Amino acid sequence: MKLLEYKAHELFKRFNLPCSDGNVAVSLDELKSLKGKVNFPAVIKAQVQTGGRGKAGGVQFAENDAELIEKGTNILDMKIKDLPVNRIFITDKVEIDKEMYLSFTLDRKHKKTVMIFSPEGGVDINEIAEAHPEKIVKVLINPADNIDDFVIEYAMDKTGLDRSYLDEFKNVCKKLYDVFINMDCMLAEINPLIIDKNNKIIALDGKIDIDDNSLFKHRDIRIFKDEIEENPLALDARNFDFLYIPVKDEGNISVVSNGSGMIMSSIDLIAKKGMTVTSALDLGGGATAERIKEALRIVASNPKVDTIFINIFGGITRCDEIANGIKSAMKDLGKTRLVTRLEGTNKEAGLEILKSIDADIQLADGLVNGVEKLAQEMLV
Amino acid sequence: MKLLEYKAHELFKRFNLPCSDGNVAVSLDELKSLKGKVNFPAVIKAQVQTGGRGKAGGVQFAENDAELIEKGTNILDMKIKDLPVNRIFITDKVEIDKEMYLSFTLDRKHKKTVMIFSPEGGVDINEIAEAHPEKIVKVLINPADNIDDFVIEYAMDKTGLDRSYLDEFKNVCKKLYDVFINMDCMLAEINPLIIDKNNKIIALDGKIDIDDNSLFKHRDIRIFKDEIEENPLALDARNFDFLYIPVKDEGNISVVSNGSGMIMSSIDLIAKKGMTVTSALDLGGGATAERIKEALRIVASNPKVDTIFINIFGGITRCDEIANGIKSAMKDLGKTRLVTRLEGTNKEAGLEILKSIDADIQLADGLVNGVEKLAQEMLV
Amino acid sequence: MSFFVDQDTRLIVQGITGREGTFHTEQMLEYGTKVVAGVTPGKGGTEVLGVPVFNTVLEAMEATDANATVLFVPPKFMYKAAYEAIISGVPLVITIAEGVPVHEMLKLHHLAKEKGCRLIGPNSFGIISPGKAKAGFMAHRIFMPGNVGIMSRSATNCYETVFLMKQKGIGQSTCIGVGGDMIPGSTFADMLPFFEADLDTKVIVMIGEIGGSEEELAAEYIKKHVTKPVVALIAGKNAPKGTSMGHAGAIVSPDGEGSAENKEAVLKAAGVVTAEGTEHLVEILAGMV
Amino acid sequence: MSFFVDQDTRLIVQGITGREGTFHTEQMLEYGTKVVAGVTPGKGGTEVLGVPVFNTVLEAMEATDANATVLFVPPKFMYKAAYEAIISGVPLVITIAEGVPVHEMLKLHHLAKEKGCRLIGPNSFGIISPGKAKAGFMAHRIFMPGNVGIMSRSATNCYETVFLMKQKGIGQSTCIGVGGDMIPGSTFADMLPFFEADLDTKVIVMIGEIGGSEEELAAEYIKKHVTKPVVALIAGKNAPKGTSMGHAGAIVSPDGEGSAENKEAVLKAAGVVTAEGTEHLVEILAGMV
Repeated sequence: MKLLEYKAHELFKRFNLPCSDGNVAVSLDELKSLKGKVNFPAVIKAQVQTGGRGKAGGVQFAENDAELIEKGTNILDMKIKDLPVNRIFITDKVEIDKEMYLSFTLDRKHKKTVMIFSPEGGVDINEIAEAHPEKIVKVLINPADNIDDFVIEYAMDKTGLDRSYLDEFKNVCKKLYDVFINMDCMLAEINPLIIDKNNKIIALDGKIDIDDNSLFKHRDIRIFKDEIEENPLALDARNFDFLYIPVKDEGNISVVSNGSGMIMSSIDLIAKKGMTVTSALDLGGGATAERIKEALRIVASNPKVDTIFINIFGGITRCDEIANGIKSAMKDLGKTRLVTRLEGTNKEAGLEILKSIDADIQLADGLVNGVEKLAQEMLV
Repeated sequence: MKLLEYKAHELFKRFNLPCSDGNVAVSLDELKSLKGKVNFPAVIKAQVQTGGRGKAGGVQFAENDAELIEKGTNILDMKIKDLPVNRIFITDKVEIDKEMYLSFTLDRKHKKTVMIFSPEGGVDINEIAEAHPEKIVKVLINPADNIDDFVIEYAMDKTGLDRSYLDEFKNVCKKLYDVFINMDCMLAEINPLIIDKNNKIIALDGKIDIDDNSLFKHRDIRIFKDEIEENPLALDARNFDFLYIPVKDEGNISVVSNGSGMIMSSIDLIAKKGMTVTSALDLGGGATAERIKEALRIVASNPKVDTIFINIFGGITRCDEIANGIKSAMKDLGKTRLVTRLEGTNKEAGLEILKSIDADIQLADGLVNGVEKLAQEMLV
Repeated sequence: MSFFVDQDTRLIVQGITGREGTFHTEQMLEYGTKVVAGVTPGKGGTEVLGVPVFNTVLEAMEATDANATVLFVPPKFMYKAAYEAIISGVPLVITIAEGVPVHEMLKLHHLAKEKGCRLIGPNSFGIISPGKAKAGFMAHRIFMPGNVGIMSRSATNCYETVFLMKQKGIGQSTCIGVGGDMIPGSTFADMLPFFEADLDTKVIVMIGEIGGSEEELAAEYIKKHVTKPVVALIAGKNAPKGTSMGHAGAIVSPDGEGSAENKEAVLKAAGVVTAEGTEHLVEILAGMV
Repeated sequence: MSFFVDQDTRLIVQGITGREGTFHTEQMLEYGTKVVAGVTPGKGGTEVLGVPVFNTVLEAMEATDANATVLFVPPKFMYKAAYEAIISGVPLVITIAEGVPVHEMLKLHHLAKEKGCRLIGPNSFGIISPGKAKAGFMAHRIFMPGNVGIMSRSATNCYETVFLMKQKGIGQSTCIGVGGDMIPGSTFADMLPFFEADLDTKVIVMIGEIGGSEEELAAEYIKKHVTKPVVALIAGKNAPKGTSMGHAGAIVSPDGEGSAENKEAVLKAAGVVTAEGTEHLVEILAGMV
């Protein structure tokens, strides 16, 4: 899960990374209560799960408490790319001498941690890579190891960062690496990592992406997950241990299946026939009739969905359970069309149940046949 | 370096191993000052670098302060195997239900740590191995790893130690492993590890042997090294960075050479000719005339030595320096006979110097020839 | 040591006393797999379905001379259990759990390689050599013996494939779930030398998907060292960038790394036949064996 | 990667700016060794004897394509320097220092094996291929080219041997100091396959000594895999039990483990000719080559 800036900042503080003080406000009352706590000039930044907030006016400066309240309220009232700004983050405006980039992330190919550093920063790392490839250094680190001094020195030597910053830079690297390892991060990034007018290295802004599968170890982070989840259907699905995947905005089909591979295969075949899937839902293993009903309800509640493709290859999952689930969901589904492919345990019993339902359910034999039926349905 | 019992006990306390309180005394005054600090009944144990103190009367029990002082003084006046008892260690007399054995040491063959456990203990591990081989379990541990719970459970299961002791036993294993790793031990042993009448596991007596080469990390231990060194010549040699090796008590020859391999080769050839080396001294690299002189003085100061075999294969060491050292040492050596073999840099100059000395110095060409000359000398 | 599971496999089930562990032990025994020991800390000395249970893998290994282990333990305990198996010297460790923390898998991946252990999974259905033995939870009734070797990141796509193969009378030598998580213990490229050497395998099927570089690394290996025909399927061609498709590993980076297009191009360049879907894949196979 | 040091060796000297490092760099350059880089943290950007100095091994490797490193660093810094070299991917790491803490060597021994690095020493004189190159501090003038491969725990016994060999006109293909400390990075048994495969080596000499099990493990390997004649010398036959003979590794356990008697018996059973001393060893060699 990607943390919002203020939450990343909180982690930086917790792991003693050098960064300026920050305050959060969600309302005018909270803004007012910050009086005396904020150092001016200050920066007010919208906290939203999307990029481009600067262009949208989501970053502003305040010279005093009055400006803070005026501009803060202003930002709290904004929407950025359709997302409401529920929270603002206020920090010191720092005098910047140099902007740099530092991150730790995974290298899937080598199955190692990779440290990425550039003495050029402040913009996206891909932009730096295009403009100054020679100013980016990447070093692989073995997952079980600490970050060694020589790795840090190598990064400095390669990019020409002055050795007078050795101790401060080592400190920042080690602390950010601590965040990366201890918080089970997919990405721990400081951008920009700045040198201020007093030659101090400071983490000005950061991105943290934490491995969802590790959240059982990080309960304090776990509770923020729902809060920042932008898709209510995904939230709804998670409560039933389903995985809801938004695919393409412009589609009208939803795929309900058991297993990630099967979902991808279904989407691929559907796309090949010129149709567009807008969402998919993975049931996981051993779905009961009751759970099938909930799954269908969730995907159908997206008004764009007019057709559901149910593709079940049952091993432990029994086809008659699936069919009963579909039956009991019918009254909630309205005009939504169903194309159903059942295979595996109790297939015949399942098909009998489906045939008994007084509704437009296309039954298919096999995945390819299912997609063909779906194409026919679309022509209707 | 092998620590005396009281010092091992101090480490056990430092690493929070469960053990009873202990007090040390070196004199009657110190014994008197322990009044009120000792729990009775108590055990008084002589602290000497040798085994068999029990048979020699070096372990006694005291029921009260008066007995403590009487028996303590008594032990402090003893000599055990010629070694004076300079220090006694006083601990609680514990009611023992069961005596066990636990140690960590090196397995040179596998280059790993080996944990050795037996629910039979109190005697030497080799005796246990002979009497109850099935009651000893050995497990290898990778040097870079922590000791895993499953290793400890395995040791319990294999030896049949009741699982009700799991938590306490884990605690003792982990703490002793901490001692082993953090103190750079060659051996960390608790024997006996006892279960007392209250079913508590307690470390009653321990042996700790610390890697001499690690002592730069353990300054507090380093200072005890000289104190327990029993051989004054070894101490004398160490001050000059020489290594003095006592070989056989009954010999009359001392070997002075540069390099451990060369010393062993010399002793082997000498023994093969039926002669006996009593000591050897390793000069190390780059000996100066002044240092050679000191080396000869040290080995000659053992009254048993009547002949010194000097075997130098010089690379960086120059033979003329060696010869000058021998020359200046002559007046200190009295009747000690010298057989000298020089080889390498400035050999000829060295031989010239030796020939100029008005004394009984046999010169040899090669190691085998040197040993032959030594044999001839012995016949004189 | 082959990674194949067959008559010579003497299997440990870690987590045998759990619901899943017991159920699948029964299934595996029924299929003919020699399950020789179970391990559950604290349950040592008991029995499950006649299989002796030990507290530690070390003791199970010593007592039974086992040579493989399958882990039916929840993802949050997977690291500890797999670590114990690797350190205890089990040469083949098969992990089932889905959703193991990535940092734990990174460590296990290298640990296994360093200790000479073959680690399969996580998020794997296991390994089956149809008609011989299985170690895992796969629905074994749809498999049948034959000479196609399959390795798959996805369980369901593999099931669909073998189901269709059976209809055409084509069987499998060995099927391996390399797993759908982001960091597999063993990769496609790690499996290839074994399939290449296996006398029972005539054709190799690789069921890959978007995300990561395993298919590209396999292509590199195939080009240099594989003489047997390889047929591949890449699922997820129409998945949106930056979104996981359920499998933690099935995610195309925002910059396009791990895309199906690239994988298919590289595979084709290595002489691999690529299929559009499972039915197409099986049609290709029908023309080959 | 052979562990031999020759014309193709591109050597890093770690600790090049120290007294010993500079002195022996000069000696090695004089002997024809390609010393391509030095490493001393904090001295990067300078030069020693025309050799560029870097702060890190990683940078030295990248800048010079080095393939070996020799460490002239004090024992207390050996662990850190060797660790850096291994992690940075240097395939051959030669360590000179005597008296490295045992626990540090235990870790390095396994780390090197796990990372596929050949670690030589500590307490080693290095490696020399007479007439070609040397990496270490050995007095190279006494060596001469020939077809005897020597591996030795002791520097002085090796010197004595090659000195006597020269008098008889017998030279060496490669001489390796495996080192006299208790835990060597590489053992006799590790070296044997290379000597067996080396076309320049006709006879293998093993100069061992009391303590440890390396000679026994070598005997096991020789019995199974070595076809070339092996001549061995075991020093320390008359050393007292439980006392180190100077080399930290040259110590017979109080229970007799590591004794010369046992080593000689096992070696003889493996078909190895054992010598009484260095002169005897060279006499045997004179009858062979």
